[in-house]
Amino acid sequence: MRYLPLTDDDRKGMLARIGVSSVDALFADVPEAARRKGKIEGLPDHAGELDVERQMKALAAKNMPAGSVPFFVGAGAYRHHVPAAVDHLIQRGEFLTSYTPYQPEVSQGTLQYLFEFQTQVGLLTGMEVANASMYDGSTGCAEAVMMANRVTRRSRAILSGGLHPHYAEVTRTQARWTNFTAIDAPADVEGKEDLAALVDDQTSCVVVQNPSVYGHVRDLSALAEACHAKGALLIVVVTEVVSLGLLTPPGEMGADIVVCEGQGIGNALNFGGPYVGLFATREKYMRQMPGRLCGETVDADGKRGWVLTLSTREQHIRREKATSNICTNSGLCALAFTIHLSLLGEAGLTKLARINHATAIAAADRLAKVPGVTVVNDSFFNEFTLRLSRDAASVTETLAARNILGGVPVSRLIAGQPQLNNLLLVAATETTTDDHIEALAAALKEIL
Amino acid sequence: MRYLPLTDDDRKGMLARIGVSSVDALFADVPEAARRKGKIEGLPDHAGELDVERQMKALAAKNMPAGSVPFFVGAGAYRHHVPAAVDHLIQRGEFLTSYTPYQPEVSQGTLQYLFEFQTQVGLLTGMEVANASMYDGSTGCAEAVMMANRVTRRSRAILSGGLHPHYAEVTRTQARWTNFTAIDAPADVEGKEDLAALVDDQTSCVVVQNPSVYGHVRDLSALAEACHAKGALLIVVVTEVVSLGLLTPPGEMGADIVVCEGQGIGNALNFGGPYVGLFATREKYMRQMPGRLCGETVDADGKRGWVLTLSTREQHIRREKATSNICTNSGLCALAFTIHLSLLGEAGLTKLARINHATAIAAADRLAKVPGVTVVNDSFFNEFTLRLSRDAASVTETLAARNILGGVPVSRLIAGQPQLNNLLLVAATETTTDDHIEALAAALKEIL
Amino acid sequence: MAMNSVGRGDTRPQADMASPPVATFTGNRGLQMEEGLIFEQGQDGRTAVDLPEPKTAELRIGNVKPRTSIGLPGLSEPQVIRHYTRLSQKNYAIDAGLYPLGSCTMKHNPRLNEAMARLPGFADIHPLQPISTVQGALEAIDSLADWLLKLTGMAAVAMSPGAGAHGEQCGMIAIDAALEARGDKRKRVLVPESAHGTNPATAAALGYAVEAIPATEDGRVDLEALKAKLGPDVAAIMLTNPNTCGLFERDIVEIARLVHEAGALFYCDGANFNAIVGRVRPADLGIDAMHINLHKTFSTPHGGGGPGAGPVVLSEALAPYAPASAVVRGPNGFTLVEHAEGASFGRMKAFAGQMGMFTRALTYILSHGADGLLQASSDAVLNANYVLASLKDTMSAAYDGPCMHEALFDDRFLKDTGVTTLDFAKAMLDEGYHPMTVYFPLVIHGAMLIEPTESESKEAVDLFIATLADLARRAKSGDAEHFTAAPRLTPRRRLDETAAARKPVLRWRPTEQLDEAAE
Amino acid sequence: MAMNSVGRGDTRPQADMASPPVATFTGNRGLQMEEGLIFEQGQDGRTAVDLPEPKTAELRIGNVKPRTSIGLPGLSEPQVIRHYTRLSQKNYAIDAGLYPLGSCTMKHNPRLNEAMARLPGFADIHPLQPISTVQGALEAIDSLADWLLKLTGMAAVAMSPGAGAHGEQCGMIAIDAALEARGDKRKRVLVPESAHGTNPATAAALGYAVEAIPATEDGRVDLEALKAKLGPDVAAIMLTNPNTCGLFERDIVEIARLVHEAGALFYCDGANFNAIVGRVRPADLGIDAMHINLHKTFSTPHGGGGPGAGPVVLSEALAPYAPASAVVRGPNGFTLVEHAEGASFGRMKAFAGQMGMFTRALTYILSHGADGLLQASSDAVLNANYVLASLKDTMSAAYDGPCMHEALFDDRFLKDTGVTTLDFAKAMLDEGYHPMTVYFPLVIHGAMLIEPTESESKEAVDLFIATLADLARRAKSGDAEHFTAAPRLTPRRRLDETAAARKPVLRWRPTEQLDEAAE
Ligand SMILES: Cc1ncc(COP(=O)(O)O)c(C=O)c1O
Ligand SMILES: Cc1ncc(COP(=O)(O)O)c(C=O)c1O
Repeated sequence: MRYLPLTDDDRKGMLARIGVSSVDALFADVPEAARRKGKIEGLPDHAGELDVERQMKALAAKNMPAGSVPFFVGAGAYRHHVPAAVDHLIQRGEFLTSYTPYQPEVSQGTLQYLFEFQTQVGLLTGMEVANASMYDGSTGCAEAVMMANRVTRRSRAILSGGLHPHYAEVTRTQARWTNFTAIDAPADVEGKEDLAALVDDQTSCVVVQNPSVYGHVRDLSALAEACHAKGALLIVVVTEVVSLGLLTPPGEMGADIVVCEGQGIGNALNFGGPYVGLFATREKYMRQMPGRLCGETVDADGKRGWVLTLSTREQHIRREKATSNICTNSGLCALAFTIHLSLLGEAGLTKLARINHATAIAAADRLAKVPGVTVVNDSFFNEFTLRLSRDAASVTETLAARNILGGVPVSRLIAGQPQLNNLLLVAATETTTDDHIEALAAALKEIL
Repeated sequence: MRYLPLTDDDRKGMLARIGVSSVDALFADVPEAARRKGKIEGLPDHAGELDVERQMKALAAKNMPAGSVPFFVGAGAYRHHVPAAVDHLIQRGEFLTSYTPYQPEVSQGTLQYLFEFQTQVGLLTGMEVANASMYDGSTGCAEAVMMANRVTRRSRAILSGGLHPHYAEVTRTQARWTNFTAIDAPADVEGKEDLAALVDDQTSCVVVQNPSVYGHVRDLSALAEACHAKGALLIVVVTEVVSLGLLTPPGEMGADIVVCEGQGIGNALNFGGPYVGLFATREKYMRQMPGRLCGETVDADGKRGWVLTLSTREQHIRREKATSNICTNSGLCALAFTIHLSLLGEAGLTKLARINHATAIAAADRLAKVPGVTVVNDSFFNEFTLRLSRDAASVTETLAARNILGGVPVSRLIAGQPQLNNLLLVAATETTTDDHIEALAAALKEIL
Repeated sequence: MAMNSVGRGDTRPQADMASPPVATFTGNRGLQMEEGLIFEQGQDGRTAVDLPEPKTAELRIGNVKPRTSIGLPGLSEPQVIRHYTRLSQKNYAIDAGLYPLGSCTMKHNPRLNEAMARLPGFADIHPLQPISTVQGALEAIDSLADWLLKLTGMAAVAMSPGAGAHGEQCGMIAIDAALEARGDKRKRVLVPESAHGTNPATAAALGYAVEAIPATEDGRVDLEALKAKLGPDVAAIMLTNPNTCGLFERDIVEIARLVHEAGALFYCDGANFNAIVGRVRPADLGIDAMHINLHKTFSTPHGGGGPGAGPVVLSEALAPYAPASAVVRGPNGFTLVEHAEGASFGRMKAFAGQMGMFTRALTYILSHGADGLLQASSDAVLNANYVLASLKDTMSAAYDGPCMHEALFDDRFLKDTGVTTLDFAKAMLDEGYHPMTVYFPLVIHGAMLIEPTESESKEAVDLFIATLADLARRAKSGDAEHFTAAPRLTPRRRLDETAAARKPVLRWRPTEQLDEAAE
Repeated sequence: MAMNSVGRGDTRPQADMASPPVATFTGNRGLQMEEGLIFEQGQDGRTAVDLPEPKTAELRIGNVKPRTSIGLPGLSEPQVIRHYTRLSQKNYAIDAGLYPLGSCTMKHNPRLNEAMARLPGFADIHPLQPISTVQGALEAIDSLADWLLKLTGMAAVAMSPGAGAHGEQCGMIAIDAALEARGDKRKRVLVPESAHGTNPATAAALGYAVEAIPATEDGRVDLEALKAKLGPDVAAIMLTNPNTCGLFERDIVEIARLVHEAGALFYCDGANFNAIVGRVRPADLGIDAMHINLHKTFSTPHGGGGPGAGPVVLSEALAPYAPASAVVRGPNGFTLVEHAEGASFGRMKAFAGQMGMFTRALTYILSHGADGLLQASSDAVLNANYVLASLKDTMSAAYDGPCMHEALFDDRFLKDTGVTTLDFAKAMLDEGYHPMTVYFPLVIHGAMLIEPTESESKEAVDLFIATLADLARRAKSGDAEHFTAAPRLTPRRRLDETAAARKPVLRWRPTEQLDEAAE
């Protein structure tokens, strides 16, 4: 076995020093009944690289990569071009094969990028402080609600009808099992919902997504004021982080917690994970945040350096009183995010966002001309909702058969609401070409 | 431009310190007539990664990758499976983006692997000393002849009819323009040539390839003796380095210089380059070797370390008296070779060679059953010659149209010898499956 | 040591010659570079990406204002490459040395796994593409699930949790749901004192009172104490096995029986599954749920803190409550159940799980095969016992052997030396070793938990043992200063964690803002 | 410096605090690991590859014996990864710092180029596949050739040479062939004293008497001396432009005229083409042949010494003599001329050239475009002049500016300090800088040739300048020991090159063999 350095001679010598005659003897504590003799059945033996590569490639070949076809799928995960430098750097063994930076003297690399990550997240969201990442946006969303509950000492959260249904489900699941109440607003297809009226002095927070899952872009300042007036927090969710290159950030609209899916910067689609949750808040709530935090300090020689800090919030110190049970987070995805954003910089991100928006405008305008297609949105960033003349799920299947990945039918996200069945979410990014748009329009024209 | 860090402000400030008003002023020495105003015409402007990637992928898509089809092409370049670890390691910036180790204190990484490479080459070839690489096997072959000329102070080289025709051409070109005589033996399709009779006391060396380009494997001890009896050197060329895992090495057969194409270990096919030339000889000829040498020494603290050594042979010291003009060599390919060979180790290389041989036997036996096909060879390593019932070049084209890369027609290598037109060189490696062999056999049966 | 018995001039085992102090202008020390923050290197307008002009300047963003400034620095690509290369050079890593962090399983991360995860057929597919276009992805998930089920003997597996702690939550919710389904709401969860912090944190988040189970002298659950605590309001026990002291819970079958007898369920923390893969099927122990850290047992890289993946295997009793999304193998290919159906308790995470980790873990598993996985766990346990046997007289072992995959020491051997466990760990940094896990588990004074993993050669373990023995001798010889002043050869010396926590600086700010803040 | 004007606590510009000597047991120093040879780590039977059993044990190898033993060490994959990771950590690299090696052009190596070269459509194709199956490869070569021709204005390009020196040989053979074709065999080649060693070595290998052309005070070819040397037996001049002193040969057009008038040909060493790309077309200068180091001007990585690629552009006069293989664009796609036809002088190398370097260079060129290439050469020259202007009063400039892409200093500023150019270079290593090229060109005493390249930011160049200025002050202040004892912070201190050459040890040998040898 190529990964195992011990030789049979080694093993013999080691057993001799230990003073037992076989490795089996080391497992003497295992109850007899539970000891398996021989290998577990039904599983193949080891295989060489060439063989494994063939098996994995055979599986991969049964999928349709986004890059191989016109591609318009979004709804919480976006296909952006990631510069080659990112993947090169994150694969450096010193990043890839290191653990959580518990020994800061030999982990300054990780710690410094986490500090940079936290700063970038703060800048992007317009918030004061950010943590060192969550698993993804959806779990970050649920954690944000629990944090709001802690901060407000209340336990009623209002979830916008524009919140990504998976995020709502994750939050509802948390609510159900960790004992708070989640109130779901109805699907806000038109982007016109007004949640302010629902906020009362039992409300811990309102969770609203911008742009919404249907693509609408809204100024949330009034909602923030309404929340604050009742002592509730406003949690803003962003599932397309690139939008923050164009839109006023949630922080400037008065958000108290901002949760963001960071995948769109630095990370591939990966069929849904691993992604990276960005989590930011105001300085005053710092000690209520979940997750790791990296902070600046000095070393014994007075040199600047970084450490994990405020860990008295965390499970490994605080145990049952921790703000969250999170331990492993999304370190390497955060690094990819940080590197990609460093490559983009202010000018790059701003332009990238503009290109996304302009491409989406072109796509919306072109598709609007197809008979049987109505664009629902007045406003959007790089994704919008189409109302088709027939069931969107079957349309996407037909498109797929023609090698076009045409978008996400809303019914895929929300089951059992037939009035949503004709809705299709369509996303365009800098990777979308005029030819792609034309191909989609032409195919829709034929199909509808 | 993403690769250029200077900003316009920087440029202004720097020009001010220099005391000129524009960069143009720095080019004042360029004769007026040769100064181009504005950009060179007919060339596009800069492009982003996404755009360049699309252009390059479009080109790549017009080729037929070996891995996508049954593949039997060899004749000096072999498709072996290279473990993922190799490519990961050679892309580490510290290896990839460093220069020739002229400052040994900060180049011990490069120097140590070169020392390991030289040792591995010595072990593989059965020779005493090796250099730090040549461009490839073919240029190494020409350099070996020139070295033999220096050692023997003679200038007549005899080239075997089993030598790869490209190698022979490169050597002949060297001969023609650097003033020595290269005598070509006729194409040795059957592997029966006897060169001993041609050796006389004007002969500086005999160059023979083992396995020959037609695949024959021969014991060269008698030839070595014949050479030595006349004061000539025996140069043995190996184009498939993996064969050294199975065959008695040239050193044990009495070779004086061994030249080997190292591509087969660690390096991809790359349409012919970059490859890596292995060059080994006896200790007594050490100072006549071309190319760089890495040697062991100690540092000021007495610690073991490595440096480039014996550079008085080289152009940068010796100038017109250098043993060769080579400067840049194949460092990174040598590293890939060294890493792959370290992964293989004694057990791995030996087994790999056996697998190659066994696969080739299976292929030869299967193809021999196809009507219109005769296997020329009694002996071979992983490549053999077929005599087809018709022109091999057109057969390979027909096979390619059926998505089979069936081998190398000898006429592709040697022009103007119609008696060779029906010969096809067929190679099999550990990447060749039974299905591939079956596909080739079936296709040949239909075509012939 | 074999590696030094041949060859010559190898300097490794010699004591390093001390070099005189050298001050440099740059602050760099040879190849060890100082590097400022990325924010300190920016310039306006500079960028490391070249993008075409947007097709239109039109904005369709409703009543939202376009953003005018973000505050991100502008750098070119060479600068960014250099910056992160230099940062990486300040990190320890498995690739560079032995990383014996107990409980963390820092084993070799094969590069094949990285390559496979990056195949466009896996990396460039969207979680919401039509199911017909991701059959290979679903098959990969299903294959991995099948391996996990066969290796554990359990009935079902929930693949979506993002890491171990998330898996704990998933498993505990399933237990909650099962109890609720039978109308049996309970209040307490029992957790051994030695448990990982995520266990009590998870149980508490679900509203349970967490109660500690004490350990026996020999580091296992005190069966009598457990019996005393079990009762009708106990929902579950959360037990790590092998436990965090690196020991197999001898009485685990009995514990399972008692727990079930009391109507409670058995959550097993599977972080240490790597010790027993192929040798023990957790189902045979009687557990109801167990998360598997793919980033430990199945070697998906830790990446400086994540990402991981924490699939949870479930017993028959809990299987119905598993969350969405779930892959289902059908006659016409694979489908994905994306909405919590039937008794399913809901959803843990958007989409279908940590696919990028699944492909890596599957590659790892296929590479090892059943025989290789068994050999790996055997070697892991062998290496740990070898460390234990070799150092138990020089250092002080917390428990007698045999241990499982990790060897636990306490700080008795440092008594009266003036050297603490932390000091000892920091001295290891100077020697080129990442320390073991220290001060965990909490039940052992000055704990040092050493997990060499199966990836280390005997030669490497021998040098490690010799180094620790030398350090132990040095500590006992009275050279406390060597330890209290350590580390001295690392990119930074000891960092002031108290100062960091007292006035937290969690992000960079431009000087102007800092000045304002100071006013 | 901009990068220090914001933020706080950046330690970079402060002098580093000297730390006390620390001895370690392992010899490691924190993250700087000692590492033995791979041969010292092997064990029998261990391997890092898993291979299936061969299908047959039959041998069909004629009268050759199967090999019984090779002597290679057996390691597992984790060991090999660690070994080469550690070795890499002992290297300086562009990725990690400024690498101002004059004449070597250590510019940024974009990772996109690496990714593109690894597309299976380029990396996994065989040079002898049917031409119909490699049309994209031939098109890529043709595109690159087209760029090179347009950028140089020349008539043809031979793509196959493996590096610069190989390109020189190719160009000089073409000149030989052209002279021979007109029945005009000549004997001498003129080469400036300052030329790179490959120039005289190449000319001598072709049987020419190499004659040095002296330089003027201002570092250019002495036109009068040249005239005196030119004559009917001069075959060619080999002139580097910009020359190895970093200066543009002002009289180059006149030189070309004189050379041609004398019936000779003009070989231009194009190693420094990077200074003038897009600004000067070499054809307009009157040259006949020039190699282009793709590994310098077009940024294919140096890889610790290679591989490179040295395509040679040729004038109308030399075009017919170009070697095989050559790509030809035809009405039905591309073909490859694989046999020397017509006047072609033969073949330089097996197959069609360094394809892996072509794809990288083409990616680089497409990324820059015509505007970017021009900006790159402008910035390269600007950076070099900035260094020259900033240091000419602190150090001693060999020539007044403006220079081209590199600034040349001599050792006058070190006069009477007891510090040599080599010492000065070694002190730079401690500061975290790779030194400039030293003692080349030979014509300048204690030469220091600094080529920052366009890839360095002003901030980086400023810190470099400040560091050199500080070192120069330090040398002048009498602290010679700081230099003569340098480097002290690198993985190894000064290595004994004399001992290495006196009794060369060029490979590892097992102890037994060494003992035998000693007997
Ligand atoms: C025993 C134990 N349980 C649980 C966990 C939590 O796993 P994760 O970090 O993947 O959330 C860990 C990880 O450190 C652990 O060691
Ligand atoms: C001026 C000059 N000419 C020629 C060469 C030789 O080029 P290569 O190393 O690619 O053979 C070099 C490379 O160092 C050089 O600097």
